[in-house]
Amino acid sequence: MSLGAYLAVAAALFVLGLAMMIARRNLIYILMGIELILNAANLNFVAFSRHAANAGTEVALRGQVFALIVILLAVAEAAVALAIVLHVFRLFDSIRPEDPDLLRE
Amino acid sequence: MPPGFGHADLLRLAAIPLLPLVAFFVQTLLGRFGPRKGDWIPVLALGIAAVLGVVEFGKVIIQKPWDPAFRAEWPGLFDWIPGAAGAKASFGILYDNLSATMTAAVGLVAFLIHLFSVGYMHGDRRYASFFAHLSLFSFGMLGLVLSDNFVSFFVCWEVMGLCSYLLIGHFSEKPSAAAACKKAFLTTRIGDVCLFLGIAILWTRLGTFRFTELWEAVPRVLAENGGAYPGWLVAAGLLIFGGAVGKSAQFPLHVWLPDAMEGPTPVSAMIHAATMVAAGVFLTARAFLFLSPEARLVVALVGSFTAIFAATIGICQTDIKRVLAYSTVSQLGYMIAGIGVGGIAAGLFHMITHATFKACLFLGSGSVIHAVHTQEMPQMGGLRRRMPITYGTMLVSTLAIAGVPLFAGFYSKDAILGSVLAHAMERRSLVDALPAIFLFVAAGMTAFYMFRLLILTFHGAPRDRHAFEHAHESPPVMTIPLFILAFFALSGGWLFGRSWFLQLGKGLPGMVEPTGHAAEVEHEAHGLALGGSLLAAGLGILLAFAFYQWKKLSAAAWAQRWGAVHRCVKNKYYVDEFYLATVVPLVLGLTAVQRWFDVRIVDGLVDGAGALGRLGAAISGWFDRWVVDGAVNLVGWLTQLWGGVARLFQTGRIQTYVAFGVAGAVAAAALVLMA
Amino acid sequence: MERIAFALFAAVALGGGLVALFHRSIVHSAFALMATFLGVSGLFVLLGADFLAVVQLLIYVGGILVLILFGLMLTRPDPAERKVRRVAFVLTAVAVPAALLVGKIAAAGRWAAEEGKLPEPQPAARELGLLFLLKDAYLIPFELAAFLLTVALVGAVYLARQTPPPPPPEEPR
Amino acid sequence: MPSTYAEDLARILPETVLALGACAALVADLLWRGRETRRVGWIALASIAASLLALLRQDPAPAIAFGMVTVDGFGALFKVFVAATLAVVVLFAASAREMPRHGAGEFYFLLLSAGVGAFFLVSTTNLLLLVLSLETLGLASYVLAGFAKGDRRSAEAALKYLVFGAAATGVMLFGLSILFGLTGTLEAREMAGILAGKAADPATGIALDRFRAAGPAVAIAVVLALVGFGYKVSAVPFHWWAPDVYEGAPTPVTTFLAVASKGAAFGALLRFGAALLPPGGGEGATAFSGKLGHLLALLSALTMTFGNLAAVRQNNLKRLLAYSSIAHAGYTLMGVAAMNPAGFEASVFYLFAYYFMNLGAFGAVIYYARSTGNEDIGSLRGLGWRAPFVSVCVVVFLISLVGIPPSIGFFGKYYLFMAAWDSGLGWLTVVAAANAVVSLFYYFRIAKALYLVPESEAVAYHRPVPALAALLGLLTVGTVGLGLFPKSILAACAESVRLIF
Amino acid sequence: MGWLSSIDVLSWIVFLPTFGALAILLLPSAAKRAIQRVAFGAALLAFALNLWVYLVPFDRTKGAMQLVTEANWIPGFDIFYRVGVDGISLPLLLLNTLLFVCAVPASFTIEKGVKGYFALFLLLETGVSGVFVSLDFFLFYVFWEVMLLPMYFLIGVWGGPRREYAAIKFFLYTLVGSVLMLVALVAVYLDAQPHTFSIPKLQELAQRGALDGRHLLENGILLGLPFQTWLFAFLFIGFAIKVPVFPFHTWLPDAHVEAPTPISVILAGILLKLGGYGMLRINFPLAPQAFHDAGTFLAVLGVINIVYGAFVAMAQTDFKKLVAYSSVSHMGYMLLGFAACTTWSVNGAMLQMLTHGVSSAMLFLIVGVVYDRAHHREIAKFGGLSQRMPLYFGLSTLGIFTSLGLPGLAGFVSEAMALAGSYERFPTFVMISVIGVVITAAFFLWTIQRVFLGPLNEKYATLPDISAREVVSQAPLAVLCVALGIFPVIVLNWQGPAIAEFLRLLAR
Repeated sequence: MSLGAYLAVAAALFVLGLAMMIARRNLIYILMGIELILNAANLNFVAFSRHAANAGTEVALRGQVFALIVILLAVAEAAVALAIVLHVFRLFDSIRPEDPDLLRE
Repeated sequence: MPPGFGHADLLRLAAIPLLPLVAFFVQTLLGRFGPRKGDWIPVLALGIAAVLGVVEFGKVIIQKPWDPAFRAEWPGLFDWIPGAAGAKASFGILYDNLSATMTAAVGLVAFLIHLFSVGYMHGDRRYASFFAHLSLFSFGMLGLVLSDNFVSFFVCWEVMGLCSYLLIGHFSEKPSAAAACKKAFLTTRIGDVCLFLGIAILWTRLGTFRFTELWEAVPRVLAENGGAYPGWLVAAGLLIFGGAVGKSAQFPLHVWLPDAMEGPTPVSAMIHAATMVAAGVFLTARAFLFLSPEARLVVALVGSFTAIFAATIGICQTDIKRVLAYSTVSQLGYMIAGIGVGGIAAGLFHMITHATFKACLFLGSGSVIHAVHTQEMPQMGGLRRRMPITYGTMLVSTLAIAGVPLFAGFYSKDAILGSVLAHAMERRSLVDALPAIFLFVAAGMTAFYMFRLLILTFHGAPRDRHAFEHAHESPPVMTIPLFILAFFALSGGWLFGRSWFLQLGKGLPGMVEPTGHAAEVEHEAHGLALGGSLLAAGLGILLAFAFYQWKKLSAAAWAQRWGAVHRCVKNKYYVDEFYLATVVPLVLGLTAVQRWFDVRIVDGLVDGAGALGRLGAAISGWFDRWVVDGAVNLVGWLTQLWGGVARLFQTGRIQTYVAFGVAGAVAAAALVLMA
Repeated sequence: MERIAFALFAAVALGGGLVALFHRSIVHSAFALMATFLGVSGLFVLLGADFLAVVQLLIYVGGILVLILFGLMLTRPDPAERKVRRVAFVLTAVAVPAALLVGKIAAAGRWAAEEGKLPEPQPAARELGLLFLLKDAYLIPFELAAFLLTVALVGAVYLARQTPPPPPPEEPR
Repeated sequence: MPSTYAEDLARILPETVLALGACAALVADLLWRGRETRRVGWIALASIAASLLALLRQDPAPAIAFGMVTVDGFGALFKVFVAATLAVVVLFAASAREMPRHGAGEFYFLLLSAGVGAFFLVSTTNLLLLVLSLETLGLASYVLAGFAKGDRRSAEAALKYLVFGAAATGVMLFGLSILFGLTGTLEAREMAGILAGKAADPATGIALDRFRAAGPAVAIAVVLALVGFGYKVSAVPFHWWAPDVYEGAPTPVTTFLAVASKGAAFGALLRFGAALLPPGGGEGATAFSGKLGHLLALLSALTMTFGNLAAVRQNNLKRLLAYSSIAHAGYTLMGVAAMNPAGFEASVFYLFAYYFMNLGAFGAVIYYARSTGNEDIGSLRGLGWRAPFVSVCVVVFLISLVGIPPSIGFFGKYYLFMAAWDSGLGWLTVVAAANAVVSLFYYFRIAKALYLVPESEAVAYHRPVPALAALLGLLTVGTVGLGLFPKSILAACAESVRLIF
Repeated sequence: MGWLSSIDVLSWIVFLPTFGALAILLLPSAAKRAIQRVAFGAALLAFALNLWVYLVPFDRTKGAMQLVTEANWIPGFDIFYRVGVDGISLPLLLLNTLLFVCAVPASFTIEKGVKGYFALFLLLETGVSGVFVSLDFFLFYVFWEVMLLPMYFLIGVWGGPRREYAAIKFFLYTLVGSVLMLVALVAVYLDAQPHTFSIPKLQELAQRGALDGRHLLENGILLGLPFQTWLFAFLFIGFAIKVPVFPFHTWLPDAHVEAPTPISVILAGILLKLGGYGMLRINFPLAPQAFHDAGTFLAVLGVINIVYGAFVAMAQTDFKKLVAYSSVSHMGYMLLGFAACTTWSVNGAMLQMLTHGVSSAMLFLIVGVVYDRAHHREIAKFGGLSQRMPLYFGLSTLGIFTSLGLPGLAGFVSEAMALAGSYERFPTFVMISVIGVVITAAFFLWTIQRVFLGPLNEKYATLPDISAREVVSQAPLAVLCVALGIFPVIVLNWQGPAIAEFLRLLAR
């Protein structure tokens, strides 16, 4: 397969993630959207990594290392995000993203 | 520098204006603490100045007898505004026949007025400052006549404006006085700015302020311009004359002078006789060379119209000082008109004689007012017996102003009438004849109203018994000046006057000696004028007596004795009736129209400058509030609006934020891709 | 064969994403998301990153997704969420093709000279692990990632911990 | 010359000390069962001081530790900046109204952890480390924003920060992945050569001017990466979170976000900008640099204008300062947009100016909020007469914020104006100048409330905590003194910027 | 800090008040007397030093800068601490220090926050003095801005009922002006080759035509207009706001009316002059070409100021506002004089700044006297005050007649020189301007009539005459009103060579 195909899939995932963050009326969806975006980036990194497969181990694996770290990062982020969402839910008694709007112009 | 005039003369001449100035400062700062509230300081200063003036004048006459070209000049005594050679403004002294005469006359009259005030103002609340201002006033006039350039001239000119303001407003608690002083200053100031502009034009074009240099430059300019006056010079001349119109109370800026009567009587005397109004005439004479022929005609017309115009008003005034005031306006018209037609000497001559008898008249009226505490003539009458000295001196002065032969006014008025008549006969056009017509008619009216004044005040039976009982002759400090002034009113014409002024006139810049046909015409005119003026004066006096002294009965007797005036005799009653039925309403009507014009239009223009200003200011204020401030507020409002837009974005919803962020990123990417 | 595999995994990933985005039920969406993760994991395998694929499975499916489900259970789904906004449709309809296009363009520019099949993958799982031990390679990211996890843990615990209701904030009067 | 393990460790000593300090604070609090809040604070302060000490004792020669941590003067400058902010925040936390009683250990732990993230952020050109440090800083900040647990506004702030931050970092990550793909390396310094075609792509061995060959891809990648920075420095249009979060978060946290987090993000932006687009990078690079400069200039103009205009309407002090800090980000971006050393220097200098005046302003907010019980401008009525010392300091800060001499804010603005104009952005200078006028509108509402309005009796006078007062005094002296004699800071800025180019 | 050791007499004049302010800050708030004494002492000392400089070391035959001190301030930025005076700045500096001395006794009525008041007051003096002695554009700007804040608070805190509005309006207007100046400052610096802020050097560059924007813009053209035009416009607006020139004048009446008396004195007496000084020192010499092109435009503005200001003044019912608007009118002469650019007109314009500084300061003190007693300033509600307060009446008359340009008093010389000097170039405008002269006389006299003359308003029958303290404030000004009218050489001789130098810089 060509590199472009992977990139296209990643781009599509990225957009889906963004759309999910913007369009759905549930904080949980926003968390899912973030994961989608991170996945898209990871797909890119791995694809590029493969693309450099012939350039020696260190170079060839840079992308994979990055992806690995990003996965760790996603975990951390998910944990904090969930904690915050639960915290908000507790205080506002709502899971809708538009409900916390005490702070506005 | 003429021989015989040196440093000592400079010192003496400089002392003449400076003494009153020093007196002013001393009196202002210390006067009130001194004995007699310091009144002796200005009196002393003026006395010395007057003596110096007379001494120097005598020296001119003796050392340089009848030399028309006499001129002593000390330029640059005090550098006021330094600058490149010609551009600087400095004070200096120009002492020629004209200033010599003026210095002596002004000094003397001013001194007498000071003296008179000691008695008249006795017990006044602002006695000390009155003398200070009076002294400054004298400084202004003396400095003005000795000025060698337009700058110092203008400074003194304005100083007089200030003094007139302060002195007219002396009784400032009277609203009418407060209004009058403002009116005087403002009206004259309109003239002043004209004068200023005129000076500015001359200075810009010719590069100097000094009279002598300017006089030398004008022929050069004329030569360059083919003998004709260039436009700027015409403008400059007229503008300078504008200054004279204001100061000398010529139509249409005459309105301040009658109101100036609100000041104490010595002030009126000062303004009407020695200073202020004379300054305008003096200026016109000094600036005669800058006046183009057309401008001179304008001058003559303005003057003559003012003369008749004021005279008609003077006829129906009952306030003694107002009559005198209009009389002054009228007489000033004579002077101006005389200068306008080229009779500079005549105009100046009249100014000097007028100064003496008008001062006397004012001081006399002051004496009367002092005695009866009213200015209304209908409440007087018969005072002759109570105040013989006042009556006598005033009689002399009235005779002088009326133009009775041997009295001073006769000679000077005759000279003017001769000049205007000559002018009319030479030019032979209606416009050029108008001054003559006006002035002759006015001459008759002058005699009429002046005698009317005299008769109503001093003759007949007392109309107010109470006032009469309390009236008494004034103290010597007031009567002595009257005597002196009356003496000059009596003798001023023949003592030194006529011939002196004829000589003086020859030396004035811009004077042209008539030759050939013109000389003949002039001679002829003067002959005619003599008769005409006598006739006018006689008629006026007679009418006055007929109407006010003898009433109807006496009028008949008068008609019999003077058969020569047959027609008048024959129409004795008819004249009376005519006067009552037609002339009076006519004159009254005319006066009313003039008054109306005066009050509504001229006063309206001057006083109403305020109203006009307020209107303009209201518009400006509106502009200020709505447009200029509005722009500022608009900015604030726009900022607020922007804030509103911001609020539209800042919804408080996180998803919107993300959406906006994404949109922003897309836009940014698009921008970079497109660029 | 690779083509088919790619198509399959890509379809699973994208399809999962689409379903997750549009499905009315959040629970369904969560499971659709699992499909996406699986698909991406498959793509990783195709790209020769076997180790990563496993990690993806373990962490995403086993960790993150579980976390999300916990979240679902601990909160109360909103009945209004049953309606999916039209916005999402529009966004997707416009943006996904645009993204594909842009991705294609981007790729074309960079890789125009060498378009074609990707090079063969190298067996890399061991090397990947070893890389982290090299001083000049990924020691610091590794350490920092660990620290980051600690931070996340402390933070999450702090927020999630049920403290006794805090005393009313001291309001100075 | 390869360095030894020990040397490298020594190079990251400041970060290590800070991280250990964070842990120590956490553990100590646990051991003391949350009863010794103050002591925990001292521990935090001590570790910051130790970290600073380590920083100052560092070998000044630039070096790279562990292959990706750049240790140089530029980083040190920003670390000092961050550490100094941290110290101030610790002090603020001691006197802030809205800090919860419990959780001091967590607070200081998270705060110092965020500091560790910021430290790494300003000392790397490596994409991986960039992402990691950004996330460390971010995650800690999210929680910190929501630290006032009972407060709904605080929770909302945390949520908003989280969502926007996660989205922005996600987008940035995607952009970085493309950048990586284009060059095959994670090191920005190497990328510059590869992109410009001066060095071979490690993946393919081909040297190609990719600015020209792959222009759109580079552009998209860079713009997406910029989103992450833009969000962190709160530049329009990625600033949306900022007002809400700044308002909702506890004031010390807001201070941290507005000063340290933003400053560190600017440091990273400058470092990456300089590394990625060094001057003389070739034709394509220069053209791209120009384009990017214009984009940044536009963002700068938008940011300052929006920030200022929006601030005009605010009545809440914190929110007002939030918008003002957006506006100041706009000003700082002016120097970045200049895309040359002079511009970068100006930006760095302005950050220092920003440090003094903004910390001062936030400190005053904390003090006033304690006195009045809220953060409304209206409740400051006549407080200037009751609290003269603090209020005089505030006026000095306001002067500096508007940019009136003699204050550091003025010189910073002047420097930015000059740098911008010198690189052909005259229009931006004019826009910025106009903005300075607008900013007067709202800054001086504070001064007006303090002095011009009659006093309100309802407000009790609280003597400020001595430490806070001393701090404000110090900041005031700095604001004026460094405004008059900016020589020392200028030299440091110039030196540090020289290092990254 | 090296320059501190080489500090010179001018710097002492500038910074003495600052030290005074610091000393005041160290005094306890309760020690009002001590604070007042320190303020008076500092102001007096600065004035004495200044007078000494005026009389002794200053060589008035030279047009060049004198007593120049230069020290590197911010190295690397070509920013120097560079001070010096010439015949243009020295008289203004002297006026400034004098007015501050006069304003201190007038401030003794201030009750609220005395400490803050005098500290800001002295700080203000430093700012103003600094502007006059600065030879470095950057330093000039810094001092220019230093004035802003004290003024804001002095109006805003110690002002009248609408002080907030007035203060912010003042601040906003002036800040707009200074921001424009800042932009110009940056542009000039960048365009000058070699880069410099030295005002004399910049002037020389501009005179050679080297300040044409070619180093900054393509062909020195921006949006179709040459760089010089832009430069001129930016600087001019900056300074015109301060003057204030129509239509930027609306801040002035508000600020004046709301400000406490001594601050009005400073504001009218010296702050307005800064605008004119800035034009003379920086605006015109730095953009000579544009200045010549804009001559007529400037003259029109000047005439508008004269006539419009006078008319608006006439419409005022508030004594203080009337005086404020009269300032607008008076500054028009200055602008007209500058625009005409002849020896006389510029000399007159410069002198106008000084004489107006004296007369308007005096008028504001006069208004303050009556306001302190009657607690209002409605002209129409007074009347006949001259009967109860003769000394006050005398001083007022002097001030008013100076202001309306009576020969022999200060105002006349300057107005006459400005008008006569301008006639050469703008005859028509001068003709129109004299309307302003008449109207000025009209409203001032009308004011005298309504306030001082006429029957006494019984409400004010018990007003005490002017006190010794108030006389102390006004006496120096009164003396100057007369002295400058009779001996204008005490300024003209000083400024002449410097103005010749200025005209040389502007020669085509």
